[in-house]
Amino acid sequence: MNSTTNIATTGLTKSFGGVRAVDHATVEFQDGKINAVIGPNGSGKTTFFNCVTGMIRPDSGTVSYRGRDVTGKAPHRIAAAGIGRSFQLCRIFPRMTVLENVLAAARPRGVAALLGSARGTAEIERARGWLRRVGIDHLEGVEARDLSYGQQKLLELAGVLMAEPETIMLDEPAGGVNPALIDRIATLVRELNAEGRTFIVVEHNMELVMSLSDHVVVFDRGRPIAEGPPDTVRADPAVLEAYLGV
Amino acid sequence: MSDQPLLELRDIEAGYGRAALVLRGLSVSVPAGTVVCLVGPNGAGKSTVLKVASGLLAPRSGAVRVAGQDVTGLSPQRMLAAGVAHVLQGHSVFPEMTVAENVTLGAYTVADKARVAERIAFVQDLFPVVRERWRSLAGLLSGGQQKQVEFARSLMVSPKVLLLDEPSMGLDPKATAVVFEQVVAMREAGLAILLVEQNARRALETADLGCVLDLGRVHISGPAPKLLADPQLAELYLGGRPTVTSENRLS
Amino acid sequence: MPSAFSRHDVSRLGALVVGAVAVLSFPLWSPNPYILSAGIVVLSYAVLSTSWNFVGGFTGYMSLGHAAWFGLGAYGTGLLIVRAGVPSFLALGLAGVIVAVLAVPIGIAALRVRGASFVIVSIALVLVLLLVFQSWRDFTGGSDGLVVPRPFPDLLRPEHHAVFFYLFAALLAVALLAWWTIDRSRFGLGLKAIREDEDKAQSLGVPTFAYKLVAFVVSATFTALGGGLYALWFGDLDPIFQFSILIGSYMVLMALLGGVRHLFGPMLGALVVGTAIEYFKVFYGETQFHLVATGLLLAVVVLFMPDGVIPAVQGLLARFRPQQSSIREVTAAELREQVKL
Amino acid sequence: MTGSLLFQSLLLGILLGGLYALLAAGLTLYFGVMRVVMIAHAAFLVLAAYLAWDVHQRFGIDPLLSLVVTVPLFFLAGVGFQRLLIARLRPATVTMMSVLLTFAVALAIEGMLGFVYSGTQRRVQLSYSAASIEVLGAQVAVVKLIAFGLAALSLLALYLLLTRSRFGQALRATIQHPQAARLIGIDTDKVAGYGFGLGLATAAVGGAALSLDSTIYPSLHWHWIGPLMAIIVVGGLGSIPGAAIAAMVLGIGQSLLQLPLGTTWAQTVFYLALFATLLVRPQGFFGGRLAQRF
Amino acid sequence: GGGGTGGGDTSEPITVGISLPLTGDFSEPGKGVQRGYEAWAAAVNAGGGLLGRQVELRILDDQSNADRVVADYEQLIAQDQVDLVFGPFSTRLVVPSARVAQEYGMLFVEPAGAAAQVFEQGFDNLFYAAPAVADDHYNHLAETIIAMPEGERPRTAAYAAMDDPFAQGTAYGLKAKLEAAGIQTVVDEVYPPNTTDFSSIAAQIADSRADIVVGGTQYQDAVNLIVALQQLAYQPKLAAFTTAPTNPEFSAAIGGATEGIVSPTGYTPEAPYPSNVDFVQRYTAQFGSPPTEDEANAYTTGQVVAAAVQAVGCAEQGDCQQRLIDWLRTNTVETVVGPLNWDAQGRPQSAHLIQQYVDGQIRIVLPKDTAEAEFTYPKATW
Ligand SMILES: Nc1ncnc2c1ncn2[C@@H]1O[C@H](COP(=O)(O)OP(=O)(O)OP(=O)(O)O)[C@@H](O)[C@H]1O
Ligand SMILES: Nc1ncnc2c1ncn2[C@@H]1O[C@H](COP(=O)(O)OP(=O)(O)OP(=O)(O)O)[C@@H](O)[C@H]1O
Ligand SMILES: [Mg+2]
Ligand SMILES: [Mg+2]
Repeated sequence: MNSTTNIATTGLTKSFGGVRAVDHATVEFQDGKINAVIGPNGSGKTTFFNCVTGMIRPDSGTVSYRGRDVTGKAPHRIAAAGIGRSFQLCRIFPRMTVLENVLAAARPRGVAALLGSARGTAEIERARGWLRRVGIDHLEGVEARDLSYGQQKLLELAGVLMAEPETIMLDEPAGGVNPALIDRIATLVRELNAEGRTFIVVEHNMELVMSLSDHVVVFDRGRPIAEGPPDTVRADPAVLEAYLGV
Repeated sequence: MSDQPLLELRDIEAGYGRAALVLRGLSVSVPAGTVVCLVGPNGAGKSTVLKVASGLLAPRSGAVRVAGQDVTGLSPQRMLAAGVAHVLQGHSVFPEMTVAENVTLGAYTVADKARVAERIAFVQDLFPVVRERWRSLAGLLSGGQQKQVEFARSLMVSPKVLLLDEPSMGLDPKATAVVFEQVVAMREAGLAILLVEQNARRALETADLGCVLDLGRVHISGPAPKLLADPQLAELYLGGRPTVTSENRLS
Repeated sequence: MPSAFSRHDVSRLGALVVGAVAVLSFPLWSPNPYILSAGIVVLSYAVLSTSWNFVGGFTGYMSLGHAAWFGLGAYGTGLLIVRAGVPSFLALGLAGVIVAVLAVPIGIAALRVRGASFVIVSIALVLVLLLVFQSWRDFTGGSDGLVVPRPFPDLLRPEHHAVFFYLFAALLAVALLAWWTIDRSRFGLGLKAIREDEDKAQSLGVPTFAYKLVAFVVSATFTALGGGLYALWFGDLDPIFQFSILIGSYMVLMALLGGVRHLFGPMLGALVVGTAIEYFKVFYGETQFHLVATGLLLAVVVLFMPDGVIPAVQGLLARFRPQQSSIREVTAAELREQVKL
Repeated sequence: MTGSLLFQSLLLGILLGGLYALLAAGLTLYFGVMRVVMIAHAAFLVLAAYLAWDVHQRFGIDPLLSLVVTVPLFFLAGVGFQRLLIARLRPATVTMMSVLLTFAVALAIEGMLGFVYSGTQRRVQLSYSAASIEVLGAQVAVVKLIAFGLAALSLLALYLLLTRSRFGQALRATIQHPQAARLIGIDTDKVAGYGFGLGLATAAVGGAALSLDSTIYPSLHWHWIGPLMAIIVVGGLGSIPGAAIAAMVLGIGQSLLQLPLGTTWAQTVFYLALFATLLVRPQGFFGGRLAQRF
Repeated sequence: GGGGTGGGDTSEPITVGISLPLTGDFSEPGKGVQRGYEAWAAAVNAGGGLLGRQVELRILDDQSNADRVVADYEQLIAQDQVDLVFGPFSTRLVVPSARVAQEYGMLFVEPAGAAAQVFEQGFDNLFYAAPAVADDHYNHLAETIIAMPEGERPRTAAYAAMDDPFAQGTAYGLKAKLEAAGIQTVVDEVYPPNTTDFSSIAAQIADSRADIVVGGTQYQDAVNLIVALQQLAYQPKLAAFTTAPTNPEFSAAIGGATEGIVSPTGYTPEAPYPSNVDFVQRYTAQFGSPPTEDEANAYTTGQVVAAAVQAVGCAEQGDCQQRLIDWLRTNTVETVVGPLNWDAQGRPQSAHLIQQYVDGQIRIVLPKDTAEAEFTYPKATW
């Protein structure tokens, strides 16, 4: 591949007590691609995400982002470096309104900006824009905790996007989201990708994965067991055996 | 199928706190041995329907009947006694208890020890992770694993009416398959199943009847295959292209 | 909701003017020095609870132990004057700086834990300081207490009160201004994000620990300045009274009562509670009932208006406005039309 | 300082630690099982001690016998407390708000005691108050021994009830996911109420033990709550064994440190331990088994 | 200071402002002082009042809290415009309240602030209405011990004092004198007020096998300490405690083992002073039991101020107060605790008596001339 490396891990390992959540994972994602990470439940996808985004510290191995080593850096540093992520067990700010939730994700540029107003009209417009694009702008004044589960997932997505990350890691964005909206999210992802953003998406919805991604990595028991373009991966007997189970 | 539905919701109006109504005169009924699938956009009120049916949320008006008897506004415990079981959406394991405790608690109301043991063995066979991680804290399992434990927990009792809120969410294809197999099996066993799924195609393929819910009302309802075939419906609620299955080609 | 914001601004401005006038004119119409001194006490409470609210309101970390900073500020000022012969108000400033410096390591330790643990730690902080200041006789004067010389020895007591009334008012104004600035700033929004979900905030790029620490230090410093000013005014320090959990909890009570999410919440709370305490004392003074009364008041607040009176009132008003629902008023079909991707 | 003095202090420390352990266990129960920080625990402890004293004063009944009344009484009070007050708090904010609520209750109790019994310090005067038995050259006061035994027993009982019994499970389930708990047929209100009652019952026992060999006065509870809080954090919030061990260690530590440092400085051992814990192991040394995942 | 309420006119009562700890840590002695003041007011009014005007007490509760005590005197002087003020209880509260009084230029006679630093604050309006300051309470005992022949004279002493200016002052006053005489200090413990667990302190005292044990105590701490010492089977040759032994409940509280326990007192109901005889019978009639030291000191306070008022012939705020102060500086007042006069800082110039439990009765044993019984040493076992 001639495109540059986005996130790359070498020998990434994390175990909890007895469980090897991630086991010497050496993976490389390319810039400007839509990458999918699939694998059975408990195969270490989320843990992999957590290690990459600094939520938890890997036992061994390295994580690099665009050539810079970011292993074990604090989450906010990694976020500042340009990686945004959503959580599988949807995390939002329950007692803020939908709009504030998105505003809170806007990253101030420089210390000076810190004391500037958080409610600049420009910022509000951007926030509304994202809400519109994920289709919950009609809820902007509602307290986030009153949203339905799927609405909360969409809200989280909007927040991640508000931070304008270069690289976007989504953990099961389609889980619990209405199919019609899934299509819309897919379109959204494609557009943002076209704008040059890189995606790394964990998803169990095969239809989505196959239609969306350029590159698929398959995890099993914490190890990447196969990777490549969707079709080849889908055909891979190991994958059929470990994951799709047909 | 008996003429009298096992679970029946009549003209339900319900909402949270002082906020506006979520369900606005909604009616659904689930005969024994049938799977009724609720689909609809996020925030349509699907989960709310189930909460009303299981007593978590008392309706402002309307009636809930189980096997003909009126159980409107009863507490969840009473509902369970009446034979209604509910698997919540999202994550509802007891995070700081072991998988073992979680699963056994599923049979909290079951006195008969032998039966409990037998069910445990059964769910452990269904979901390997339940056996493998028997002693670890449920909260530490992966998202999908937790969902599997939850489903396993719900299998510990044998209710008359089962309310499933997106049981396949976050499950890998294998586990999803197992879940739907169980749904089918339970239908065969004569349970009335009210299934909420965003994985709508898969669900409708399993279900007998489908209801499309929006703005707290049932918009369209009918035999699942018909709904699957309806192109406009597919575009609005099911996403992607309508699937053409053997059944609805005939019709 | 831009309309809401502007409505806020207007009401705030109004409250500001009225409040300022009411406060500043108080010494003129207060019938006698005693009432005036009572006014000073209330004002000092307002300073304390507003300072507390830098941590409690923004980050949601409940410190029951803010009396620690109050005491440190008071003793810091007193000791600088008595032991080092520093001029009164310079000592006050220095004490503020010293406490700010102290607050950093303590904050680093205390802010490592959240929720309940933090509350407990904050309580422990007061208790340990109480023990230290009681035992370390040769330096702090132990439980013989410390007598802080008056900054204006030649002022008569009533004039002395008036001066300090305005000093406290000034400090309060500064604290309020600082709170307001943070509240509307990105920094403030970051802090609130921490209050809601710390991990999530961090994953969005908020340097949570740094943010918390800054808020913590600012809060401690303002509290300390309040304490120092109190020391200069009151003159007699005693560990038991400076490092008492009761004072710390009064700060919390006042802030909660008024509403921790509101600029003037704590001040309002201080007004109510401060007066209430005086009142209870006058009426139940002979018995311990003033404690019961305070307890009941706190309980009522927590149970029936956990967000404070201001939101409670706003909530009431909201009842009369058309209620907005959280569900779409259009079907997916229409929505599909509206939204152009 | 002689060896015999060391040994004497060690014994005293152990006896003291036992009482700390029981009370800390109570606090742990509230927190570990229902996320409530019960500031009023010590206040109830003092209340129980006062009742014991009062009963002894009026009818000359031994404080130990008063348990027969106070324990069930406190259990009921606990149920009421949970159902009427704690249950009203928003689940999301229960930890924070419970701190304030229970603090309020503590104040109210202190005030009531002061009102009814005045601020005077009280002490139960028993025939065997001054009695002591000799153990390897050291003197062990009978009253302290009884208090210790009482504490140890109830601590064990509590532990077994929570870990072994079906009730214990239901209790934990209830707090961890109320909705799910109700859906599997647990009467969450009842269970949570009983849990709280249990906690207060330990306070009743502790109170009787306390009244045997200590002076009581309305504001005494402040004297206890600090160390207890420190203990449960050091032990690891929510872990009963942790609380018990920490209580023992710190109790002994305090008693021994009194020799070189004197009473006042010795009390700081609790808080130093607390801050050390924060720096070394914020989740506490023994418990802290909270499932933390992203 | 305020303008005063038309001094001379005899119709209006003279109001006396007082703040006392009726609740909180010091509520017990606080109530005692209150009884003393009331007894005084009753006596004065029965005798036709002061300057022909009735006396009226205005008593506030300061909850044993310094902030409150200041607010109280502020209220009494500035708002209620009382004519005179009497002091509160406990050194802790005396200092702040004395300052308020001073800044309003009021005379401040107080029944409780005995500790050294009270007199080091440069107050020119303060007088302590008792025979001696804390440090001198044990003077007679010290002399007696030091005078003992080498053989029976104690060699080692253990001291335990509450961290309270007064209580500690008494014990350390004695300590200083004994150490000077070469009696070795083997234990010296200071414990915070409200300490309830004395087992560790007791353990150290018992372990030291000190000949004599001295407690700078209030009430309950003494009881606890003694019980703890009993539990450890420690038997000193002499046991001296401040305040507690004079308390009627003391004997019962320590299981009757009082024999030989020593305590200083500034007052004894048996004292022959004329006003005392009258006081004791009036008080006993009013309250059913003879007065103790707290009541007596309060009564004394009243007597002192009354004397000044009678002599100067005024009782109101303003410059009258300075005249009262000046008079007291230069005169001696006959009180229930004997004749009192003061130095420039307000220190009384007399000494305390030493009491001891003899055959279950607490008796004056020192000094010899006023003794009601023989001073016994070593004491019987407890
Ligand atoms: N904090 C933790 N403590 C203990 N075990 C953990 C922890 N986090 C993850 N695990 C274990 O690590 C393994 C991988 O978990 P992970 O969440 O990464 O799986 P996943 O691929 O995201 O699964 P899913 O598709 O269900 O989300 C699981 O077996 C899980 O039990
Ligand atoms: N606890 C609550 N308080 C207030 N409003 C709520 C609450 N829960 C849900 N709602 C509102 O009720 C509506 C229906 O919620 P519900 O959870 O039933 O939707 P749903 O159909 O289950 O959506 P999803 O498919 O995303 O789960 C939503 O608009 C939501 O905003
Ligand atoms: Mg995952
Ligand atoms: Mg739902």
